[in-house]
Amino acid sequence: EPEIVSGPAAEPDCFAPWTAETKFFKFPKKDGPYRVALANGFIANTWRIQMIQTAKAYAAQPDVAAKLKEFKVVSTGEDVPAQISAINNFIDSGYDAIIVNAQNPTAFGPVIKRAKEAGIVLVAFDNILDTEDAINVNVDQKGLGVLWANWLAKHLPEGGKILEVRGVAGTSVDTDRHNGIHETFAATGKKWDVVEVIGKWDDPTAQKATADAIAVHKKFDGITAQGGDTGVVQAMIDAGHPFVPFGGETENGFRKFCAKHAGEGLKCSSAGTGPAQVAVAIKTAIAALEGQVVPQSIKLPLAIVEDPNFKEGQDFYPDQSDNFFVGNAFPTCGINFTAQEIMGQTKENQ
Amino acid sequence: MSEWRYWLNEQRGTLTGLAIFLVMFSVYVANHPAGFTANVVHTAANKGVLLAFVAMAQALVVITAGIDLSVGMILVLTNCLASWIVVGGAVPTALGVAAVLATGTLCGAINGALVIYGRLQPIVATIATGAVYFGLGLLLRPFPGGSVNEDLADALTGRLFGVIPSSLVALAAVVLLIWLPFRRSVAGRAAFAAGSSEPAAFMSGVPIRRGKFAAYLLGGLLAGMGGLFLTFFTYTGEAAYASGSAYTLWSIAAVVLGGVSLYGGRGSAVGAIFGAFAARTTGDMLFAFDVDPLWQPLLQGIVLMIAVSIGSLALLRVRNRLDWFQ
Amino acid sequence: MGEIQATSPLFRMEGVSKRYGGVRALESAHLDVEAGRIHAILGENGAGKSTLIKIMAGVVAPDEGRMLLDGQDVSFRSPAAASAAGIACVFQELSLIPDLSVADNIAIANPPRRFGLIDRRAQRAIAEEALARAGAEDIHPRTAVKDLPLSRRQMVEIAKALASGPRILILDEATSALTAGDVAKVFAVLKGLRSEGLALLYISHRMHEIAELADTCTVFRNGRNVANFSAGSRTNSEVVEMMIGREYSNVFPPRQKRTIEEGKAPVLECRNLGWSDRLRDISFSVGEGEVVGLGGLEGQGQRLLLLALFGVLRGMSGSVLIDGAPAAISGPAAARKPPHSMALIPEDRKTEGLMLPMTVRENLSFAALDRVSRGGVIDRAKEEQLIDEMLRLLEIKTAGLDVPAGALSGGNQQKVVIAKWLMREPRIILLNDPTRGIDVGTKQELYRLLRQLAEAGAAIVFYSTDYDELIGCCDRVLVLYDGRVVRELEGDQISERALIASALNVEAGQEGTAA
Amino acid sequence: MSETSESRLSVKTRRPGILRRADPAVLTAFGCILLLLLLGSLYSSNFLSPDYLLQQLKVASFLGVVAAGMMIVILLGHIDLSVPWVMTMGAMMACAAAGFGPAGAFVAIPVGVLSGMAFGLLNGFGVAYLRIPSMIVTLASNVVAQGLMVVYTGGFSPQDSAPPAIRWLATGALVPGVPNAILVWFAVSAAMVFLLTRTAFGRAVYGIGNSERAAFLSGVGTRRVIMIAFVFSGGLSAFGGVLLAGYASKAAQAMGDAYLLPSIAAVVLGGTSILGGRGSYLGTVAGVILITLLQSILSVMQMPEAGRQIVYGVVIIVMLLLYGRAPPSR
Ligand SMILES: Nc1ncnc2c1ncn2[C@@H]1O[C@H](COP(=O)(O)OP(=O)(O)OP(=O)(O)O)[C@@H](O)[C@H]1O
Ligand SMILES: Nc1ncnc2c1ncn2[C@@H]1O[C@H](COP(=O)(O)OP(=O)(O)OP(=O)(O)O)[C@@H](O)[C@H]1O
Ligand SMILES: O[C@@H]1[C@@H](O)[C@H](O)OC[C@H]1O
Ligand SMILES: [Mg+2]
Ligand SMILES: [Mg+2]
Repeated sequence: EPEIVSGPAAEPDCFAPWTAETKFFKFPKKDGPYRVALANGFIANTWRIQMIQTAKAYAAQPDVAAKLKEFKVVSTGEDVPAQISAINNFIDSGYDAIIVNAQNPTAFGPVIKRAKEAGIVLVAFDNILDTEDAINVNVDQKGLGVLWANWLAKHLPEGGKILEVRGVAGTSVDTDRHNGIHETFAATGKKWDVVEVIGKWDDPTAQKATADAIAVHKKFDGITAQGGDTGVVQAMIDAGHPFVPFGGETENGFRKFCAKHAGEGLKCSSAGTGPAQVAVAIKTAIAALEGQVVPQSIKLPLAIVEDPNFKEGQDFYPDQSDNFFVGNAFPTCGINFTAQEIMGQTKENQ
Repeated sequence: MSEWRYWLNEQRGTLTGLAIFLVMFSVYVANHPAGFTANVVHTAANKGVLLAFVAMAQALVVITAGIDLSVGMILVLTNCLASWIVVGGAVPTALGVAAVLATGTLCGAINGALVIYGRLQPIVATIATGAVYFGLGLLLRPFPGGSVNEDLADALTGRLFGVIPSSLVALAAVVLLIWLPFRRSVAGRAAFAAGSSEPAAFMSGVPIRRGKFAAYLLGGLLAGMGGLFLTFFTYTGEAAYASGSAYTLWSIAAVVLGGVSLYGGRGSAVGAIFGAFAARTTGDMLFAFDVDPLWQPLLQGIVLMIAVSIGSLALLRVRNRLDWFQ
Repeated sequence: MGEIQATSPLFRMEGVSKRYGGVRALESAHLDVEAGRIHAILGENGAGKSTLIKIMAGVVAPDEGRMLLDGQDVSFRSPAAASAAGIACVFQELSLIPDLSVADNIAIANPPRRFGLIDRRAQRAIAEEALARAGAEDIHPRTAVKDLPLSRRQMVEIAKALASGPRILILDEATSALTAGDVAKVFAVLKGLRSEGLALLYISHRMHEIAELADTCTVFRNGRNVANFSAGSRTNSEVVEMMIGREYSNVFPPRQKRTIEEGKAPVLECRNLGWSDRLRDISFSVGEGEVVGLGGLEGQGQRLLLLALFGVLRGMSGSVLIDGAPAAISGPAAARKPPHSMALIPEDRKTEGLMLPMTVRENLSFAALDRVSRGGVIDRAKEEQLIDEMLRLLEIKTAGLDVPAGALSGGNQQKVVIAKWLMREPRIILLNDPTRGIDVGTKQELYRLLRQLAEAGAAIVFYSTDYDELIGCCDRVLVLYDGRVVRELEGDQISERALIASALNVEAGQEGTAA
Repeated sequence: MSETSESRLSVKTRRPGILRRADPAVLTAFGCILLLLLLGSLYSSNFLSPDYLLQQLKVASFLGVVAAGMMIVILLGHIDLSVPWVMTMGAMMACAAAGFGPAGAFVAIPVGVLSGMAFGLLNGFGVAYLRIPSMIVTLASNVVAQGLMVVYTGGFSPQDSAPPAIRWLATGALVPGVPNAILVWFAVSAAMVFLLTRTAFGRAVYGIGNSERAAFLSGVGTRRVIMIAFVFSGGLSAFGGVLLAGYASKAAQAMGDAYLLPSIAAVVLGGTSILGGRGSYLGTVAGVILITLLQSILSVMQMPEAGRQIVYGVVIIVMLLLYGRAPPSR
C-alpha cells in the first residue's frame, strides 16, 4: 500500500502531476532487482509493435537492466477478461510491478484492488485506468482534440466546413478527442459545419471515407483526423482537393506530407505521444518500487510540431516507413529513442 | 460391444475435447511460476467460463448444422445492456438480470426466425444480425462505462469455500439446467436430427422447426449469459467490435476442439466447454513460457493450427476413399 | 377393370393430383386400401407411386383431391400428422437419421417421456421389441445408424415403422437392399401383420415378390391408376404391358459367340486381390468383348471389388493387370485415363453418378472434359458434338440440355450416367447394379447397350442384384461370398438355381439341368 | 435437397429467351444498386456524379478482387476466413520486396501475390488433404498470418511504402479518367468468367460444390481442384491487398480487417449459394458494388457508427429475404 504524500515527485520534470490536485504516492521501498511485467492488450498495429520494441529496448539499457531481474511481456489480444487474467497471473506469480495498456479503462476494478492488497505497483499508460488507486501515465486525449480544433480555428477565423475523421467507435479515446474538438469549436462562437466520417485509426479506411466525403461534399475548409492521417491526405491528393489546414496525429507519413505540401496550404498541427510512453511507464514503476515519490497521474508532454516547424531527420524521416509514430522521445525523462532505431533494433541484433 | 464401449463411442468428441484440454492445462500449470494453486485455477476458470458460454451457444446452433456468427455480438450487446440495468438492490438487479437474459434469448430467436422461417442461410443471416446487435450495443454504450451490482458480480466470479471458483459452479448449473434437459427433450432431439439429416428428419415426422428454433433461442440465452458474466467480470460495459468478433471466431474453434461436428448432428455442449477451456489455454501457454512478445501471436496461431489438425489423424485410417465424403 | 368392390375401405383416395412445375406426377388418382390385405402398387419409373405414398404419409401436399380414413375426410399437414392417424411408411429413400442411435430412430416420431423428457430406458425397450418383431434382434439399439450397413439400416427402417403401431403400413421399395434371408423374415412379418388386420401397401419392381405377397394389385402409368385387380388374375407379361403400355418381349439380346485370340492377354486381370478382411484372394480375368457378372448375396464384397478395381480403396494386396501389364491405379482419375480407360457406373446415381442441380449438358461432359478441352479450356463445339452422339446413341429423353439432371426421370438419369462414361470410350466398364429402381423398358435398352459395347470390344464387369439379369446378360458370372469368389459359372451353367446355391455357398447338385 | 434445386430450376425453364440465362438474384441485386443510388440522390445529387461513381468503382475493385477469390471457394461449399491477414500479408510482402532495389520493384507484385498463394496452399492442403473443415483451417491460418506479420514488422524494419508500380496499378489511369484499379478488376472479372464457365477447372468447381463424391468418382482430382481453388483465393486476397496498398500508398497492419465479412456478404448477395455449386460471377460483381455503395452512402450521410451497423445489417437481411431464400420444403 502506498503512502499518500505531498509532492513534488522525485524527478519533477519527468513525473509531472496531471493537475495541481493530483495525489502523490510513496510506496515502501523494495530491494531490487525487480520483476516487472507488461500486460499489453492487442498487438496487431504498428503503434503497439513499436511500443513493445521500445519497452524491450528500454529494459535492455544497461542502467535499467541492472535494476530488473526479469521483464516479461504478454499480449492478450482484444479480449478484456484475458487481459484481466494476465494481470491476475502476474500478481499470483509475485511480480513487483505490472504495467498495463488497458483494453478498457473501466474494467479493471477488481484487479486494481488485488494488486493494491498485494503491494504491487500497477502502472497504466496509453489507454489508462479509470482509478485513483493505480498510477496513470497519461496523455490528455481531450486536450489533443482541443489543440486540433484551436489550430483550425486559428486558420479559419470565420469558421467553416470541417471534415472530422473519427477513430474506433466505442472507445473512450475516440470520444474524448471528439468532445475536445466540438467543445472548442462551440466556444469560438463561430459557425462550424462539421462533417463526421469514421476512419477507425486506419489509413485505408480513413482514406476511403475521406474520398467519399470529398466526392459528395466537394470542398472542406479544414480537416481534423485522429489516426489514419496519411490516408486522409492521400485522399485529398487523389481527389485534387485543395490543401487546407489540418489537425492530426504524428504518423511519419502524415508529417512527410505536411512538410512537402505546406507551401500549397497544407498547414498542419501534428500532435500526440509516441509509443515510447511505455518507457516512461517502466521508469515510473521502478521509481515507485525504489520508494521514490511519484504522482498518481502523470501528464505526458505532447509532442507537438506545427507548421512551419517540420524538420527533416528530427520531426519526420523521408526515407522511413509512413506507419510509425514520430515523437518517440521524452527528453525530460531521459528517454531519447528515435523511432527508426527502435523499429530497426532487432534487425541489427540479429 | 459392451455397454461402456457404446458410451465411449457416443462421447468420443467430448472426451477428445477433455483430453486436449487436460494435456494443455497440465503443461500450463506445470510451467506456471505459481503452480497449481487455487488462484491460478480461479483465474483460468473465470476467463474460460466466458468463452465457454459463447462456445455452448455456438455448439447448440452448430448441432443443427447451422452457424451463428453473431454470438460475439450478442455477448457485446448484453454486456452493454447489463452495464445499465443490472444495478441497485436485489429486486432491480434480479429484474435486470432477467431482462438481459431475455434480450439474449430474443437475439437468438431473431436469428432462428430468419434461418427457419425466413429460410436464410445461417452464415449470412447471422453476419447481418451481428452487425445489428453490435449497432444496438454501441447505441447503449457509445464509450465504455456503466456499472454492475458488485456484490452479485463478486459472488459469481469469486470462490466458494475458498477453493471452488463460483463461475465454474454457475457453468455447471447451466449445463444441468439447460443443456441436459435440452438434450433429452423432444426439441433437442429434433435439433440433432435436423442437423444430421434434415430430409430424413422431416420424413420421420420430427418437429424440425421447433427443434432448430429452440437451439437458436437457447444459443441466444447462453450468449446472453456470457454477456452477463463479462459484465460481472469487468464491472462495466463496452461496445468493442474487435472483441465481439474475436469471441465469435474463438467459439468456432472451441466447438471444433470440443468434438462438435461443423456438419451438424453430432457433439455436445459439454465438449464445447472443454474446447473453450482448451482454446483459452493456448493463450495462457504464452504466459507460462518465456516467449518473445512479438512471437506470441504466431505461436498461438501454430498451437491452434496443430490442435485443429489433430482430428485429421483419423483420416490416416480411412481406407475407402469414398469415406472422405461423408 | 375393377374386380374389387370394397364395402367400406379403411382408407380411400379420390381424385388426388400433384404437379411439379409442368410435370403431372399424379393425375386424379384413386385408391382403396383395405384392412387385412396386402396391396401391391406397380408401375414403371416415374409412374407416380412414390408421390402417391408421400401424399398418404403427409410428406407432400396434394394439389387437389380428398382422402378418407374410416370414411372421414382427412388431410395431413405433416408426416407427424399421418403417423398420428396410424399411417406408417418405409420410404424408398431411407428416412433414418444417421447420427442418432437405432433406438432413437425407432422411437423418433413419438418418444416415450418421463417428466417431459425422453425416457431412454423405455425407449430402448420399445426399440428392442420392434427390432425383434422385424426379425432383426442382431442389431444393438445403441448403435449409431451411420455405422450400420445399408441392409441393416433397411431393417431398422422397417422396425421403426412397426414401432409406431400403424393401421396402415406402407413399404416403398423397402426390400431393395435386403439380403435374401432378411427378405424372407420381412415377408413373414408382413404376412403376420396382415393376419392381425393391418392394411399393407407394397411397392416393388420385383415381380416375384409381388406374386408371393400381394392380395390386390393397382397399376399406375403416367400418374394415373390404369388397372386394379386381384393378385394372380393376370400373367406377368400382362402386368408388364399394363405398366409400360406396350408389348414386352425379347428382354435380353442374344449372345454372340466369342472367339478368343490365341495368346492375347485378357484386358483386365486380378491376381489374389485382398482388402481388409472384406475382399480375399480374388483372382479372375475379363477378356475383350466379355461380360462378366458378379453375383451373390448383397454385401459379399461385390461393390468393394468394383471400387477396388477403380482405385478407390487404399491398402490393397495382390495385383491388377491390364493387357497383361501390372497397373497401379491410384484413384478414379488414374483409372479413367488410357491405357486403363476404365469407367465405373456407381451405386447411387443421385449422389455418386450425377450432380442433380447441374444441367444435363454439364453432367454429360463432366467425366470427359479432358477429351473436349485443350489446355484446360473447353472446346464447346467438340463438347456439343460428343453430347449429340450420346443423346442419339442412348435415346435420352430430356426437355433440353440446359435442364437440370435432377428433372429427368430415373431411367433417363441412369442413361446420362452411362453416357457420360461412354463419352470417354472406355475399354473396361464396371457397372454397379445399374438397373436398380429402373423400369423394365429402360432395362431392356440397357441390356442391348451392354451387348453392343461388348461386341465393340469392351471388357465389362457387371454387378447385379437381379439374377435374371445375370443369367440373361453375362458370359460368365463370379459368385462372391464373404469377400471371396466361391464359384465361377460359365455359359449354360448360369442358372437361377446355380446362382442361388453358390450365393448361399452350399453345394448344388446338378446345376446344369436347372430351368 | 434435390427437391430444392429441382423446383428452383423448374421456375427458370419457364422464363423466356434471354432472361432464362440471367439469374433472378443477379437482376435483383442490380436493381437494388439502382435503388440505393436513387435513395442516395435524395440526400445529395452528387451521389449520381461520375466522380462519385468512379470513386466507388475504384474502391469496390479491391473488394471485388477479394470477393472473386472468395467466390471460388464458396462455390466449392467452403469458406475462406483467412482473408484479412492474407490480404495484409500480400500488401506488406509486396511493399517489402520493393525495398530491394530495382529488381525488388520488379517482383514486388508477384511476391505479394505468391505469399498469398502460399497461404492458400496451406489452407487448401488442410481442407483437401487433411479434410479439416475450411472454416476452422482458414480461421487458424488467419491467426498464423497475423502472427507472421507482427513478427515481421517488429523484427525487420520493413519497407512498407508502396512502390510506384503498385501505386500506378491502383490509382494510375491508363484510360484517361478511369482508375487502373477498375481495369484490373475488370481483367480479373473477365478471367473469372472465363475460368468458371469455359474451363474444365470451373466445371469441376461447380461439380464438387454439388457433389464432391460424384466429382471424385467421375475421375476429377477433387483434392487438387480444392487446393487450387484455395490457392486462387489466397492469391486474389493478397492481390486485393496489393491494390489496397497501392491505393493507400503503403501497407499497414490489419489493413485487411474490413474485408472479410463484406466479401462473404457480396458473394451471397450476388446469388451464390453458400452451400456451394450454384452462382454466377456477375452476381458477385453486383454484390460487391452493392456493399461498397451501401457502406459509402451510410458513411457520407454521417450516420453515426451505431446506426450504420444497424442499417447495414437490416439492409442485408431485407435483400436476402427478397431473393436469397431457400425454397419451401413442401
Ligand atoms: N420433388 C419433385 N420435384 C419435381 N418432380 C418430381 C418430384 N418428385 C417426383 N417428381 C416427378 O414426379 C413423377 C412421379 O415420380 P414418383 O417418384 O412418384 O415416381 P415412382 O413411380 O415412385 O418412380 P420409381 O419407380 O422410379 O420410384 C416423376 O416424373 C418425377 O420426376
Ligand atoms: N422436376 C422436374 N422438373 C421438370 N421436368 C421433370 C421433372 N421431373 C420429371 N420431369 C420430366 O417429366 C417427364 C415425365 O417423367 P417420368 O419420370 O414419368 O419419365 P419417363 O419418360 O416415364 O422416364 P422413365 O421411363 O425413365 O421413367 C420426363 O420427361 C421428365 O424429364
Ligand atoms: O493510442 C492509440 C493506441 O492505443 C493504439 O494502439 O494505436 C493508435 C493510438 O492512437
Ligand atoms: Mg416412365
Ligand atoms: Mg418411387
